[in-house]
Amino acid sequence: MQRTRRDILLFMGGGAAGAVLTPAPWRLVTDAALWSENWPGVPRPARGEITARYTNCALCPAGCAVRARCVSGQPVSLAGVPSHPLSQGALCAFGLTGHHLPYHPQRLTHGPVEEAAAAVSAAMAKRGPGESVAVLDLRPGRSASWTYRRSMAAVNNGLYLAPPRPLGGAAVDLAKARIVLSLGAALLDGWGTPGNVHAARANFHLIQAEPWQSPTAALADQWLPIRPGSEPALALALANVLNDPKTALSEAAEATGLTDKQIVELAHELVRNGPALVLSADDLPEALALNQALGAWGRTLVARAEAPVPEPWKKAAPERAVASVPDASIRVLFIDESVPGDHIPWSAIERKLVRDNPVVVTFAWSRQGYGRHAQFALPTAVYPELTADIPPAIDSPSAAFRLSASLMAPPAGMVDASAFIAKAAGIDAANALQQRADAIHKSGQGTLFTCADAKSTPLKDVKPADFWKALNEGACWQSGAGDSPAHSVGRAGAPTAFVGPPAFLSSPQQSTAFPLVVAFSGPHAMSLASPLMSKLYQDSDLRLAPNTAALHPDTARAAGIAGDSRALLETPFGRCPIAVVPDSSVPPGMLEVAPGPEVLDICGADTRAKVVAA
Amino acid sequence: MDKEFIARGVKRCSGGKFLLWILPWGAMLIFGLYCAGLCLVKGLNQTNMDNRFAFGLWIFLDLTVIALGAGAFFTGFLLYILKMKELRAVINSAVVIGLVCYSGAMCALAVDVGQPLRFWFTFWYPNVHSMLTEVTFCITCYLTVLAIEYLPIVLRNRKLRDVPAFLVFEHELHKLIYVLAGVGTFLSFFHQGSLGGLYGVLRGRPFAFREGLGIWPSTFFLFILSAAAAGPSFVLLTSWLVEKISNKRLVRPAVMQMLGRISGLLLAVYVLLKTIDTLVWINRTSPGSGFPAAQYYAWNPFGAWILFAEIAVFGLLPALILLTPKLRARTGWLVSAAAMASCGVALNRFVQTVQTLAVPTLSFDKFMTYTPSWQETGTFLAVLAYGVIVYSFSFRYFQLFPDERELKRELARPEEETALAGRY
Amino acid sequence: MLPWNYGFHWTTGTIVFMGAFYTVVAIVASTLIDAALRSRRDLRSRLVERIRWTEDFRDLPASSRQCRHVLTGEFTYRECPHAFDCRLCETHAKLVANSAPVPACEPDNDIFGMAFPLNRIYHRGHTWVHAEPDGTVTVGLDDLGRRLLGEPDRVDLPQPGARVAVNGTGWRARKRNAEVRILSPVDGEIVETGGPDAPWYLRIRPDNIDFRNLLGGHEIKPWIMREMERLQLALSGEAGVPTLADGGVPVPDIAAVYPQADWDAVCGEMFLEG
Amino acid sequence: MTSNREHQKAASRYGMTIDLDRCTGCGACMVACAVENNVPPAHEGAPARKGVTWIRVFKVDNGEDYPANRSVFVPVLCQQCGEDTPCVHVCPQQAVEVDPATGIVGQMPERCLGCRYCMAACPYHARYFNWWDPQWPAGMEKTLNPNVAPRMRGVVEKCNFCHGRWHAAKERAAAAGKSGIEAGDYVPACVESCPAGAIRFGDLNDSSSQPALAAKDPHSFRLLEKLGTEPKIYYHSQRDWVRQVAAAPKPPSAKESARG
Repeated sequence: MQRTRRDILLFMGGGAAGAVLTPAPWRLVTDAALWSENWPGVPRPARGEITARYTNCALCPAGCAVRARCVSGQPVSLAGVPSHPLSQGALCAFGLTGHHLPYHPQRLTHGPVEEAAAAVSAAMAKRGPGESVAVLDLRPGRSASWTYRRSMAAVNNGLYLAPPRPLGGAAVDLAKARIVLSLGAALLDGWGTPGNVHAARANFHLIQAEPWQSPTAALADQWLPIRPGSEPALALALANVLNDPKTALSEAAEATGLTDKQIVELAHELVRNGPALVLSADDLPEALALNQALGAWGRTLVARAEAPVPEPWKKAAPERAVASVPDASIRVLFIDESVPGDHIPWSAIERKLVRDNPVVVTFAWSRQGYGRHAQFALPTAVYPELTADIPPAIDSPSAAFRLSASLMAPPAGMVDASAFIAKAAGIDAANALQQRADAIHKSGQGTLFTCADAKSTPLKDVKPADFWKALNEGACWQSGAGDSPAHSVGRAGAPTAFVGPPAFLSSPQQSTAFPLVVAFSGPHAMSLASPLMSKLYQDSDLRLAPNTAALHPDTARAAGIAGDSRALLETPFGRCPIAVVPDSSVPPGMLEVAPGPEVLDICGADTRAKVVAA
Repeated sequence: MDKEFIARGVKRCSGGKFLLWILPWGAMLIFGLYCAGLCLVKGLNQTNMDNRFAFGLWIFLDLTVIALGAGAFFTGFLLYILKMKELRAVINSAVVIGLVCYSGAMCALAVDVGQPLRFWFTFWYPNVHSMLTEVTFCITCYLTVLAIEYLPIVLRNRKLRDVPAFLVFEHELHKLIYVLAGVGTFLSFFHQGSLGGLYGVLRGRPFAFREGLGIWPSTFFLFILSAAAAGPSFVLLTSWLVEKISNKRLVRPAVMQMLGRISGLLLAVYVLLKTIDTLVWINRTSPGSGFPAAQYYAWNPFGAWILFAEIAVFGLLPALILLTPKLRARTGWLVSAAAMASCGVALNRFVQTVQTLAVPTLSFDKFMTYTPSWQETGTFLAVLAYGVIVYSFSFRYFQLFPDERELKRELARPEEETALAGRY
Repeated sequence: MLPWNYGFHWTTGTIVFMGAFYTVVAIVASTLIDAALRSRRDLRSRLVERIRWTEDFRDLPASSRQCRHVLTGEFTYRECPHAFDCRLCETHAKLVANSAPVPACEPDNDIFGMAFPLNRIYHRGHTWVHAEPDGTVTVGLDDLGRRLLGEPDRVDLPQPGARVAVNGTGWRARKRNAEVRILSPVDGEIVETGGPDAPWYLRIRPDNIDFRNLLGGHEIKPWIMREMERLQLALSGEAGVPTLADGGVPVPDIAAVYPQADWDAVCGEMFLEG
Repeated sequence: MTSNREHQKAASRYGMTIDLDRCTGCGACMVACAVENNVPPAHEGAPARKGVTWIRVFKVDNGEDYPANRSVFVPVLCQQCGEDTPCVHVCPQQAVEVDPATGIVGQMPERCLGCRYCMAACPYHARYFNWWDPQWPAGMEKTLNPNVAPRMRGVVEKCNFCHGRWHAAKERAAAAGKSGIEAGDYVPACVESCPAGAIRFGDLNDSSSQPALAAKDPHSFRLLEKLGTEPKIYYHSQRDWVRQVAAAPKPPSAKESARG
């Protein structure tokens, strides 16, 4: 029969109508919902081969072992390594987000390298008498530190400066302790190796003597809320009670706000439930004295062991404290802050520099460090880009050697601090790490823990090449218990007697000028951590935001500050603006402050401060 | 210029004067649209709402205007279903009010959701257990119905009706209007209720949670009742306002009082049930979920006064006034009572939305306060301005008050008497 | 929403809910469609004029909707249920049947000084009908109507051959701001058109000779008196308007006397337009 | 879809126990969660209540003034309610569902309209709205987890026990030819990351699992138990005053800590 156009149209129309009665078009509409997920500005995560790689966290001296989940080589998440002998599989908030640091908005990307080198050699050449060249190493004990010491030994009048070692460089054997008196040490909040502390926690009774209720105090078996700044007095009193039960305690009681009876009780408790251990926030000589009196030495406190070093390295400059350097004497100063370390207020450092244009070169990955004050801020690789070794943590009684192995290539133009300084000093420090590794292997002591298979093998059974390879895959070398003491640092023994009362107790006029005792809330690094840490201080109020201080409402009122507001923080070293939040859990006369770069410039160990309304 | 659009025999102000009246509202509308635009383009971060205060000014606005707009369905119900002929005098006005309120609420909602482009999801994947689904469906349908009911009012415009098609369609549609009135009543009944249910079902918010009949918490019925009570009051109030602003007599006092009486009657019943419900809640529901009711009112500024104000001051009081013929007869009392009733329902919606969210549920959570951002407020004002403008135009060009002409004449009766006296 | 959609469950809830929803949609839609179809039908069968009148009639004030038998005093108050089309009205028929034949009253050419010849019958929209010997009827404006429009500014007459319907538009007239439709008193076809100056406006061949809807004889006087009342009302409605001059004898051009009156309103009122 | 029936037919009911006597408030769980689930850093200048933290650690104190003041850290995440889950039946478009296989309350961002009704419904404030489009510092988007799609602005999200990990575990199990996921084979990021081991995870249907045991512990409690939402997160503390955090809030007689 004849088909007209009309028939065709009819057929198509009918088909369309029929189609509407089938699920097909409706399903199509439904799927449109999924298309609406594509939204401008929302990044799509890259896919790729997923691998696990191992390294050790370089963000603090603990150096916890890390398993990195990588997508085609790029680390996308970090986790601990279960059953690791040192870190027990734990990783703190900073460690968990370490892989974000290379993308930190404050990352230092380029610097005047040649200019710095030129300026340095020039300044070193025309040094006046008594003017020194110095390296400030904020993370002493690394192989790089040895390079610095060797370099400084090579130049005349060269100084190697480092922050004082806690407990005079002794190491703590938490596993042996049955009772721990912590004088404000953040034992459960970043002290030592978190995994190790938590593992040992069940076995000791924790007494936290601290003016404010820090996270540690909140979880301690016993919290002694003592007067702000009276930790030394308490330690001293306890030590004296142990040495001579008839000591008069009225002064100490007055200072701490405890009763004589409490102090005596505490002293007895420490002896009764020993082995005891005393820790303190700012490294207090009184605490050492107390440890001594408690006979902690050799039991819960041991000399810190370090992995063997090559013989030629031993010709090195001694480690000195910044304070011990005469003022206005440093002509050239290198500061290595490529890895987060201890902090010394800039004002304390500045005092040591010569008045007429000293040369200060900082090696940092972030724009927020000392670079803000130096002429030359040179960019360095940052964890997890760099490859560096991590000295044993304070709570590892045995010597240990492990690398923070590079998980990703650093961007172009990064400077290697040790190479730069060695060059300036004219010594050769190429592949120091491998030399160290060989030295260790030569000693043939200890065991090697490899992460991938979680196995420990005696070092004797490992070939040198395999050893080096393993180290670069996050393996950890540990000296065995029975091994002859490797190279050890710090004082071998304890002070025989305690000398002099703590400074601030004897200088009342200062404490009236600056009535508030500063306590840092949380680790210093908060402002230099992953942007994701904002979850802790901005998206929630778990932590104080950097450059924020918490005050007891009464203290705030006394300073003329009402509610949340801005204010000025003032210390003997200077002043800086901060945000203030009233918090009734902070004791009067104390300031809980979250450090940011500005605050750190003017606050150091046991600083006193005052807050004035902005 | 627009004379031929204005109905025969009614006075309207000059075009210029009208423009002057519209201008400020227009400005407000434009500013508001800008604010809404910001919220749509930049996202809801423009508002001061947050994860705790997930609802804010807008939801309060929606609930309130929809409650006040209930006059449309209820008047329609009384007129077309219960055949209360007198209400013909206000039905058109009521329909316009309803349309304005509902469309306004819809616009506010469109800005309020995070992904407006996905509005159709609710229809596509409806979760029939959600009160919000019920609300969305009913309101959309009812808005359509209102639009259809509005159509005749528009088509009766003097100029438009000259077009035969319009005239005829209007005529035929008007014959069937009672069907729409019925449907509208059904829909309103449900979405007003569901709006109440919205909060009543929140077992996680003991402040709002209520037990009820079957799947419907008590608030379901209370909202219907309060809306039905407030609706007529609001119609009354607007009629009075329009009379004052346009300086004309538009509605017979008898009708006004009738509205008042109906409103008062329902309000009284509402207050009674609300009181019972509150007592049950205080003594049973709330403690049952571990929340002693007294504590809610310990968080300032929302003390017990708010409960008292809601039930006694803005509920019982106006009800009594409206039910007392003597007072009802006095315009002053009548209108202020109507105003109070309207405020009462607004306050109730405020408590439901804002106080519910402000009161903490976790022991370690804080009592939250919230002040809308200027973008939010602007959007709010836009809805207001939109309403005024639409109503003004409707009043100018359409017959919102059929009695207007006769009242105009009655106004002139005295002279007429004398005039005729001369003749016999 | 649909059974083959993701997340659709055949639960009672869904069935009830969606059932209700679709029912509502169906009802609303069918209402609209029904209205549309009906209007299409109306347009087809030329009911527009009738509908327009019904609508207008509904809008008239109650006082203007009074039954003719109220004029003659048989009722005190009765609104016309048939939009002034007495041909459909049983009551009218009954009353006419029962009422005693009214004595043919003497010609009274002067009601308030206006001429209402008794050989004509009148529509309440102020038109008269006069039966011509040739079976056609002539239609014109009655005296009051003429005085209302005075000298009209414009008059639009329909073309001969066009159809007119009772109460539908007869012709259009304009006076000042008044734009009025003069209602046709009869159904029929226009044979010839006159105008304001001619003795009549339209000559119509009526479809039927059923003029029951028109007034005549003794009804005229009370009707006109009533009309004067309404005029009075309409005028007094206009603020600041004085009442009729000299005890109510309308001048040939009333509009001229009330320059400031809304003449549109007045005429609309008097010519029974909404 | 009341999960009442799900109870019986649920293959497993995953739950969690959090030991408040171990939690040091270090925040590891919060950042680990954000890393795992591609939650962006806080938006510039955003207030706390506009942030997205699937698990949020509250510092809670006993309301006393110093030195009587005592505080504890309480991690709050979606409590995975098991009985007429408040958020499920309020969602107008089935964007929230209880997975019968796992008992996990799942949120489908791609179906979410952003009406935030579920947030009003949740007594634990465990639901979060994306007030901004997610933004990462330049380059940092390279570190996003490929198993989880970042959410756009205007939708609600919340903890789903790291659903991505559950899928991965399921695939591994299937690849290994196992019938189901073995205990310990699937743990959410927060559990894995807690340095103090305060968070334990397991299947409540498996009587040997940590949560199942905790459910019977007299020192265990759940938040706002009286609401009858049957949360699957069990908290634990030996300290009596700490267990009071489970109850309804006290009227604000005691002065509030600004950082409560």
